[in-house]
Amino acid sequence: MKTIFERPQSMTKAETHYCPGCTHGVAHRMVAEIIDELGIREKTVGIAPVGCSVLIYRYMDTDMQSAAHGRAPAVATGVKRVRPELCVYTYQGDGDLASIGMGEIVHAANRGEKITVVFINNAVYGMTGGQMAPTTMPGQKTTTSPKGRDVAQSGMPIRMAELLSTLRTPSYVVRSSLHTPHHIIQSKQALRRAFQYQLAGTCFSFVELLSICPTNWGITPVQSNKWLEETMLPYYPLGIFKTPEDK
Amino acid sequence: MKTIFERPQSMTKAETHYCPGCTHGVAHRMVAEIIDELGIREKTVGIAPVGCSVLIYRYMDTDMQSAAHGRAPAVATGVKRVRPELCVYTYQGDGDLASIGMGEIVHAANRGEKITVVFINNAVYGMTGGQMAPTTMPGQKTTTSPKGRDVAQSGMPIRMAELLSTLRTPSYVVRSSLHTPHHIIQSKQALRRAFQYQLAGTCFSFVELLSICPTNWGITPVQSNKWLEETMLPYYPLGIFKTPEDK
Amino acid sequence: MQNEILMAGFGGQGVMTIGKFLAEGALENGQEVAWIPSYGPEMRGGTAYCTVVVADRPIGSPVVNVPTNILVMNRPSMAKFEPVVKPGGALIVNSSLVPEVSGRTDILQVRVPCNDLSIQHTGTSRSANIAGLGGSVGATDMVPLALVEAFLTRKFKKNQTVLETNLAIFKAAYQIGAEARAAWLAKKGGN
Amino acid sequence: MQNEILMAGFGGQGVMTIGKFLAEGALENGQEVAWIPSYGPEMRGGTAYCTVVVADRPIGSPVVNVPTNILVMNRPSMAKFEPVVKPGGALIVNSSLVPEVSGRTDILQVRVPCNDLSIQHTGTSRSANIAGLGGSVGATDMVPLALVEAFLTRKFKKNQTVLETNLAIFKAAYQIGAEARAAWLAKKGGN
Amino acid sequence: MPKILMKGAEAIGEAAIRAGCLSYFGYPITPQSEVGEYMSRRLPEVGGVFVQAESEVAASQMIYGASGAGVRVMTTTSSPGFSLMAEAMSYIAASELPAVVVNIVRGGPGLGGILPSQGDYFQAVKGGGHGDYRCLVLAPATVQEFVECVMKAFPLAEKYLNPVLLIGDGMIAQMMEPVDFDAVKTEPQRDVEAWATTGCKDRPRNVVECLWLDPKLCEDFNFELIEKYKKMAAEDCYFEEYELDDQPEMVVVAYGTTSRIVRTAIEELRKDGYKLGMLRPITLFPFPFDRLRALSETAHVKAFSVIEMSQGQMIEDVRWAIRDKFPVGFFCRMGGIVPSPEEVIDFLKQEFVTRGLKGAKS
Amino acid sequence: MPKILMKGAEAIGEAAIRAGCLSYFGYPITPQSEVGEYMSRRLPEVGGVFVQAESEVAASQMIYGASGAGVRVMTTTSSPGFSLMAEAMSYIAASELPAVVVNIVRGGPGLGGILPSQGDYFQAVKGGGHGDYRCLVLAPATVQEFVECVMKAFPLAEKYLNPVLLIGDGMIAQMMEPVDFDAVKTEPQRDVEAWATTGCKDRPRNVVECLWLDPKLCEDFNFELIEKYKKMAAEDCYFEEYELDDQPEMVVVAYGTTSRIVRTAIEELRKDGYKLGMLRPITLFPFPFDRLRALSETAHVKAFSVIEMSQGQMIEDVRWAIRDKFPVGFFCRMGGIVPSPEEVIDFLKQEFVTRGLKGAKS
Amino acid sequence: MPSVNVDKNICKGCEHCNVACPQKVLEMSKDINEKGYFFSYPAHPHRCIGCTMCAISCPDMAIKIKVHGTQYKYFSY
Amino acid sequence: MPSVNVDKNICKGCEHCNVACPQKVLEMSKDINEKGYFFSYPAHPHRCIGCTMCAISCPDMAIKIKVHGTQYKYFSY
Ligand SMILES: Cc1ncc(C[n+]2csc(CCOP(=O)(O)OP(=O)(O)O)c2C)c(N)n1
Ligand SMILES: Cc1ncc(C[n+]2csc(CCOP(=O)(O)OP(=O)(O)O)c2C)c(N)n1
Ligand code: SF4
Ligand code: SF4
Ligand code: SF4
Ligand code: SF4
Ligand code: SF4
Ligand code: SF4
Ligand SMILES: [Mg+2]
Ligand SMILES: [Mg+2]
Repeated sequence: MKTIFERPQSMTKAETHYCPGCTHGVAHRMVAEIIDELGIREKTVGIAPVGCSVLIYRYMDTDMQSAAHGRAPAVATGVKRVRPELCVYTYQGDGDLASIGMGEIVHAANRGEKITVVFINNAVYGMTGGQMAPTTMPGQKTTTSPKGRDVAQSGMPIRMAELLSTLRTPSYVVRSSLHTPHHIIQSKQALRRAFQYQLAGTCFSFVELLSICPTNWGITPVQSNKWLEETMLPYYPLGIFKTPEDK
Repeated sequence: MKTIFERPQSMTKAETHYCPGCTHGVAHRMVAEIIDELGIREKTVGIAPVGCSVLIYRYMDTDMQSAAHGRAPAVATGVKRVRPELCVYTYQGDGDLASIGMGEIVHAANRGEKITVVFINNAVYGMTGGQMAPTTMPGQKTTTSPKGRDVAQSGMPIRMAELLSTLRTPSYVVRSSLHTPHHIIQSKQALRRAFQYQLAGTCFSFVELLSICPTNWGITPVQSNKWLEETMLPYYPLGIFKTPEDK
Repeated sequence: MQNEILMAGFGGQGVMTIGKFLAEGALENGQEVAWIPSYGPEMRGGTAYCTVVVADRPIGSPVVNVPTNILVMNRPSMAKFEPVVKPGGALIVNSSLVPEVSGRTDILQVRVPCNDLSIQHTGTSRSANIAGLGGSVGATDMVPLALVEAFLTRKFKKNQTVLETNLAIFKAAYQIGAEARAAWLAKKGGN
Repeated sequence: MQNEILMAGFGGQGVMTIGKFLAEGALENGQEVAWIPSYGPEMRGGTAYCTVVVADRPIGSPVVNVPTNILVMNRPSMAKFEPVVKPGGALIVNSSLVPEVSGRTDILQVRVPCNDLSIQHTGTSRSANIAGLGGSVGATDMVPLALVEAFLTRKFKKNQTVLETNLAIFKAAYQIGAEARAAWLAKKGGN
Repeated sequence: MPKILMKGAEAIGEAAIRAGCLSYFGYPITPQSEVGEYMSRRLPEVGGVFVQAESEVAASQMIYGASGAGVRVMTTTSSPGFSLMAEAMSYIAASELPAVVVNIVRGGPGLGGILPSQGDYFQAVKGGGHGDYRCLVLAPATVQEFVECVMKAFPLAEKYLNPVLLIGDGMIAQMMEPVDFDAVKTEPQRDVEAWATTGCKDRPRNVVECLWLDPKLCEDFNFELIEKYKKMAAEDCYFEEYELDDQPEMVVVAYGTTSRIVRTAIEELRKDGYKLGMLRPITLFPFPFDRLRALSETAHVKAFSVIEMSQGQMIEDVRWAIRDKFPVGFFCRMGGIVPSPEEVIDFLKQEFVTRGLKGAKS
Repeated sequence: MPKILMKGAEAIGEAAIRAGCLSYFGYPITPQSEVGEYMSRRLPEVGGVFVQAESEVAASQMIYGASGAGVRVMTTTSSPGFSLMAEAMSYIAASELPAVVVNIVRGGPGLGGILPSQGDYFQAVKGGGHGDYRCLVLAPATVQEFVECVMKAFPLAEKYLNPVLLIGDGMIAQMMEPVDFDAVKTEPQRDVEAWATTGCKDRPRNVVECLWLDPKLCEDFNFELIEKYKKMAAEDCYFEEYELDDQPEMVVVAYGTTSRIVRTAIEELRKDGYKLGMLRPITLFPFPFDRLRALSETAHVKAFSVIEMSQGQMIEDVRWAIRDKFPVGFFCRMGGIVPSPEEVIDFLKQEFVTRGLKGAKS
Repeated sequence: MPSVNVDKNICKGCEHCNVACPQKVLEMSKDINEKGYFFSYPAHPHRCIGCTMCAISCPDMAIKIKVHGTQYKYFSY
Repeated sequence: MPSVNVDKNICKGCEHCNVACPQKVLEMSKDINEKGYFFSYPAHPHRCIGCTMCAISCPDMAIKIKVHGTQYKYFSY
C-alpha cells in the first residue's frame, strides 16, 4: 500500500481551530505541501497575521513569527533582509492586508522584497465577528454594513492583485480561488511558482486566494462555495496579473 | 488701469518660507485662485500635511486644519463626513502621501470621499533634508541613497496616479506638472475640475503635480525644471488617468 | 440577597439568548440584574456560557466562580460545571443530551428532556433552550414565572405559532423544575 | 578655563564648516571641545550659526547665551549678536558685508574684509569663511594657529591650489586678528 | 423611559448618541467591536455619520478632523488599537480639541488576549503619546456608570478643549446590565465658532494645528497646559468613597471592574467585623491624590491595599499619594483573569494579619 | 584610535555598527535623520542592511522581524515617530526580543517643534504602548556617553530579552563632540538558536509571538515580567553622583542635556560656597529609586530640586522616592528651550533661600 | 486499488469532500463524532478512483488516501 | 498697454519668470534685495504683451500685471 495523500510533513499535529469548511485550512495545507515538496522546511519562516489565521504558527512545523495586525510584510522584510538565505512568507487575511496593512503591502511589493505573500480574501473580517472588509462585495451584509455594503458610502471592493500589479517593480501577482478542486489545483500551482520565484531570488510574489467564511457569511460551507463562485468571481477575476518577465 | 494678475484673495499676506523657485508656491497660488474663482473661500477647509508645505495653513486665508504626517486624507474624511457642505482638500507631498500615508490615500480614494487631493511630487523628502522618497527616480542621489536610488534595493518609483486609478470606485485622477507656464496652465485646469467634481458631490478627485525641489536636488530652479522635464516626465506621464464618467 | 445561574451549552444551542430572557424577566421584576457572557478565546463552535446574576441591591462582583444554580445543556458542560454548583443550589440538566447523573446530594438536581420537549412540540431541537429556561425558572424560582412568560409573549408576538409552541415548551419544562424544587424543599424542610 | 565662539552668517556662507575646523584644531590640541549648531526651524536660506566651546575640562552646559567671542559674517548676524558678546570678549566682523561698527568699548572689535580677501585670492567669495576663521583664531587665540593650519592642510590636501589660496587667506585674516588682539591686550594691560 | 437591559458596548454607543454625538469613526477590535456594529445600525437612523476606518491610525485622525470641524465625535478601541492612536492623541491634545475616546483594555502586552485587564493604566494617565499632555481619564465600573461617563465626557472635553479617555474592560463591555439613559442629562455643545473649521463665513479664519516654530510659544502653550491640568484636578476629580465613614482601619483602592469585586469583598468582610472601606477613583487623571493623602493622615487608617488587574500601575500613584507611609498591600490578577471575590477576601484578611490590624471581631 | 569629532546622530550610528549591529530600519525625522543618512552610507560598506521604511509603524515592525530573526538591530526616531512605534514596542517586549530603539525627543505635544525636550519621559519609562511592559531606558548626557550606552544597549537587550530605549534630544544629536570608540568594548551577541527564527535546522522550531489564548499563561508571563524588572533594578540601575561626597544640603536631580546645565550651575554655585550636588539617573528605568530614598534619609540633605525640560515628569518618581519628605523644587523650560546655566543658578540660589538652607558662605 | 480513509474525529462535517468527489464515494454520517459533527465517510468505497479530489478539498486533513498497485495521476498539483 | 511690476523685496531671485517670458522682458538685477537675492525686474517693459506667463510662473506672487485698455487673453487659466 502506498499513501498518495496525507497530512504534509511541515504541519504540526495540532488540529486547527477553524470553523467547519473554512478554506483557511486548505491554504495552510498547500503552503505546507509546497514547503515539503521544495524541501525548505528548515529554512522557512512564516509570518502570521492577526485574523482567524493568527494561529497558523501553531500549525506549521517551521520557524514562525507573528506580526501586529496588517504589518506582516514589514516583519517579513525585517527577517528576509537580515537573513536573505531564508524563505520568508506572510499569510494574511483581507482585513489585515487590504485594510490596516495597505501601506505595508504596497511598499513591500514596491521595494521588491524577496518574500511570498499568501493573501486570503474572504470578503469579511472573520476573526472579529464579520465586519465589513475593504473586499466586501457591494450589497453584502456584514455586522458593520447591516443593510449591505453601500458603495456610495464605502466605495467598491478593493482588488489587491490588480492594485499591486500596477507597480513598476517586477513581481509575480496572481489571483486564484479555493472553492472547487479545480481551483485548488490551480492555486497550488500559483503558490508553488510564487515560492520558486522567491527561492530563485527573482522577485516579490503575491498569491490572492478567494476563500470562504461560512460562519460570517451565515451559510453552509457548500453554499459558501457557490456564493463565492457567483458573487465574488465576476468581480475578482482569476489569473496571472503580473510576472517578473513582464515589460 | 485694470489688474489682470495679482495675488489671490484667498491667500493671507504672509510671505512663504519656501526656497527660491520652489513650485510649492505656484501650487498654493493656483489653489487659492480656484477658491477665489469658485467663490468658496467661506466654505473651504484645507488640510495641511507634514512636509515643506506644513505651513500652508499660514498662507491660505480659509479655515485650515493640520494632519499628522501622511494622515491628511483621514483628517479630511473626518471633516467632510461631518460637514458635507464644506469643500475639503488636502495638500500633500510625496513622502507624506506616497510613503507613510499610502494606506490613508488609497482608502480615502476607495471610499470615494468627496474631497480633493493636491499631491506635490518632487521626488524627494524636502523638509527633512532630502531623503529618498517612494517617488525618487532610479539613480537619483539623495541623503539616504547616497549612490543613487538602487532599484534592486528600493524598487521603482511609485506612480500614485496610476495606482489610484485602478480602484473601481469612481474618481477623477490626473497628473500634471509645474515646470513650464504651459504645464502650469494645464495644472490649473486640472485643479479646477477637481474642485468642481467635489462641489458637485460627484467623486474623490486627485491631482498629482510634478514639482521641483532645487534645494535638495542641488541645482538651480531653472536647472530643476529641466531635470524634471528630462528625468521625471518620461517616467511620470502627464494626463487624465480616470474620470468619474469612466466605465 | 443575590442569586446566580450559569447557563452552558454548545455554541449554537441558544444559552446566551435564554440568559437574556431570564435577565429581562428579572429586570421587569424590579430586581438588580447582570448578564455576563463567556467571551473567551474559545474555538469557534465550542462551548459557550453566560451567567445571570439577580439581586436585591446593586451587584458588586459580576464574577461568580461558584454560582448557586447551573443549567447544563450538553455533556461537556456537565463535565465542566457539575462540580461547581454551590451546595444548596440547583443543577438543571438537559437529559436529552446528558446521560450522566450527578452524584452530588447537596444540591437539587433536575433533569429536563429539553431536546425531546422541543422535538415533541416543534419537530426540531430548535427550542430546546426554551425548555432549559423553563426548567431553570422552575427549579430556582429566581424570577417569577409570570414575568418570564410575559417577556416571551412580547418577544415572539410576531409569530403566533412560534409563540404558542415556545410557551408550551416553557411551561412543560417549568413544571418539571418547579415540582422537583417543591419536593426538594419539602425534603429539606423535613430534615 | 572655558572659551566660546559663536559663528554666524547666511545659510550658504560656510560658518558651520569653519566652526568644525576650529573644533578639530582644538581637539588636536588636546582640549575639550563641543560644536553646537543652530538647527532651529529657520526659513530655508536664513541665518545659521554654530557655537564652538573649548575648555580644559569636560564641558557641562553646551548652551552658551553669552559667548566670549562672536564672528558675524553678515548684517543680520551683526544686528542679532553684537549686543551679546561677553564683556572682555571679541567681536570679529566681516567688514566686506557689514558696514556697521559696534559702539561697544568693553570688547575687542576686529574688522576683517572676508569677502574681499577671498575675492582677492580666488576671484570669488567662496573662501570668505576661511577668512572669518583666520580672523577668529587671531583675535581669540582659542586654538593654536599651527594646529588649525595643520588641519586645513590635511583637509585640502587633495587640491593644491585650493589649499594654497585658503592658507593664504587664512593667514592674512589671522594677521589682522592677532594684531588687533595684541594691541588691545597692550592697551588693557596699560590701563 | 424605563431601564433597559443593554450590553455595555452597545450602551456606550447609545450614550454617545444621546449625548448628541452623531459621528463615529472606528476600526473593529475585540472585545468592543459591538460599539461600531451598533453605531453602523443606529447612526444612519438618526442622521449621523458612521465610518469604518481602515485602521486605528486613520480612525484617530478622522476624529481629529471631525472634532476640529466642531462636532461631537467618538472612537472606541481596545489596547493594541489604542497604541496606534498615540500620535493622534498627542495631536488632539496639542491642538486643544475635544474628542472622546474609549479604550476597552484587554490582556497584554503584545497581541495578548481579549479578556479583562487594567494593564493600560499608565498609557491612559501618563500620556501614552509623545510630549507633555494628559487626557482626562474616566474609569466607570458599571454599564450604567459607563453611560453616565460617556454622556459627561463630551461636555468635559469641551470645557477643557482636551481629549477625554474612558477606560473599561471586556467585562463591562460584554455584560448586560439595566441602563437608565434618562438618569443623565446631556449638556448641549457650546458654540464652536471661535475655533472650529466650519468655514470662515463672517469671521476670521480658524486654524487647527499644533506646530510651533518659535519655541517660546510652544513653551507658553505648555505652561497653559499645566494650568489646565491643575484646573482639572481642582474641578473635575471624581471618586467614590465606599464604607469610609466609620473610621475604618484599612482603605482599599481599586477602580473599574476590580472595584466591583472589592465592593463584594468588603461587604463580606464587614459581616465578619473587619473595618475597611474603599476609595474608588472615577477619574484616573486627575487622580484623587489629595483625598488619599488626607486619608493616610487620619489616625484611624493604618493600612492601604491596592487591587489591580495589572502588574501594579495605579499603586505607584497611591504610594506617592500616601508618601509610602505604610507598606501598601497589593493583589493582582493579570492576563485576562478577573480576581474572584473569594481570593480578594483571603488576601485582605491576610493583610489585616500582616499589618497587625484588629480585623474580625473576636 | 584617537578621539574623533563627531555629530551625535552619526556617532549613534557608528556606535551601533561597532557593537555589531549591521541592520538598521528607520524613517526620517528631524532632528535625527542624520542617523539614517549615516547608516545608508556606512552599512553597505560593512556588508550591513539599511532599509528606509515607509513609516515608523513599518520600521518598528521591521526591527520586530529582524530581532526575531536573531540579529542585532536598531531603529531611531523622534517623538511623533516614537508614538507610532507604541504597538510594536509592546509586541517586542511581549515576544521577549532584544531590540534597540533611540528616541531623540523634541518639543511637543503634537507636531510640536524640533528643538530639545524631555517631554517623552513618561512615554519612555511608563510603557507608552499598551499592557504591562517596560523598556530598559538609558539617558546619556554627552556624545561619548551616547556611544557607550548604544554599545551597552545591545548586550543589555540580550541579557533581558527586552527592548532597550535610549532617549536624548536634538542638542546631543546635533552637536559634535570628541568620541573615543575604543573606550567601550563590545560584548559579542549570545547564541540565539534557542529562540530566533533562523530556520529550524537540527532543532525544534522557534516561534516568535505574543498571543495567549489561555489567560493563565498570559498571567504567568506577566509575573515573569515582574521578576525581570526586579532583576533590572537590582543589576542594571545606573546613575552618576556629582559632588555628593561632602554632605551637601541640596540634591539636584536631572538627566541628559539638562544634567549638563546643572553640572555647570553646580560648579558655579560651589565657587560661591553653596553645598549642593547632583544625582544624575543614567537609567530612567530602572530608576535610582533606592539611592534617592537613601539620600532623603541622610541628616545633611535638606532639599531636593528637579530640573527638566518638561512640565514635570521625572519629578513624580523623585517625589515618590523621597516620600515627599521635603517639597521638591522644580524648574523647567519647555517647547524646545534648553535652560541656561544662568537661570538654573538663579533658581537654585532662590531655592536655598526658600528652603532656609545655609547657602553661600557669608 | 485506491482506498480512501476519513478520520472520523478530525472531520468537521463541512461536506466539501462529498461535493468534490466525482464518484460520489463519500456521504455524511447520521451519527455525530467526538466534536459533535456529522462526519464524512466512504459510503461507496469501491467506486473510488483515487483521484484525491476529496482530500485536496478537505480543510482539516481528515482524509488519507492509499493505493495498492499503480495509480493513474489525474493532475499535477 | 500692459505693465508688469515685480515687487523687488518679495522676489527670491529664482529666475522662473525670466525663462517664462516669451518676450524676454524680465532680467535679473545686479543688486541684491532685502532678503539678499538678486531680483527680477522688467528690463524691457515696452516689449511686454501682458501674457502673464511670468506671473503664473512666480512661486512668490512677486509679479502684478496691469493693463491700459483692452487686453488679448492668451489662454484660459
Ligand atoms: C491593531 C489591531 N486592530 C484590530 C485588531 C482586531 N482584529 C483582529 S483580526 C481583525 C480582522 C481580521 O480579518 P481578516 O484579516 O480579513 O482575517 P480573517 O479573520 O477574515 O481571516 C481585526 C480587525 C487587532 N488585533 N489589532
Ligand atoms: C510621524 C512623523 N514621521 C516623520 C516626520 C518627519 N517628516 C517631516 S516632513 C517629512 C517628509 C516630507 O516630504 P514630502 O512629503 O515629500 O514633502 P516635501 O517637503 O518634499 O514637500 C518627514 C519624513 C514627522 N514629522 N512625523
Ligand atoms: S470565522 Fe470565517 S474565516 Fe474565521 S475560521 Fe470561521 S469560517 Fe474561517
Ligand atoms: S526644500 Fe525643496 S520642497 Fe522644500 S521649500 Fe525648499 S525647494 Fe521647496
Ligand atoms: S479519491 Fe477521488 S474518487 Fe476517491 S473518494 Fe476521493 S474524490 Fe472520490
Ligand atoms: S472535507 Fe474534511 S472536514 Fe469536511 S466533511 Fe470532508 S472529511 Fe470532513
Ligand atoms: S506678461 Fe508676458 S510678456 Fe509681459 S513680462 Fe510677463 S511674461 Fe513677459
Ligand atoms: S519668478 Fe518671482 S521670485 Fe522668481 S525671479 Fe521672478 S519674480 Fe522673482
Ligand atoms: Mg477576511
Ligand atoms: Mg516631497
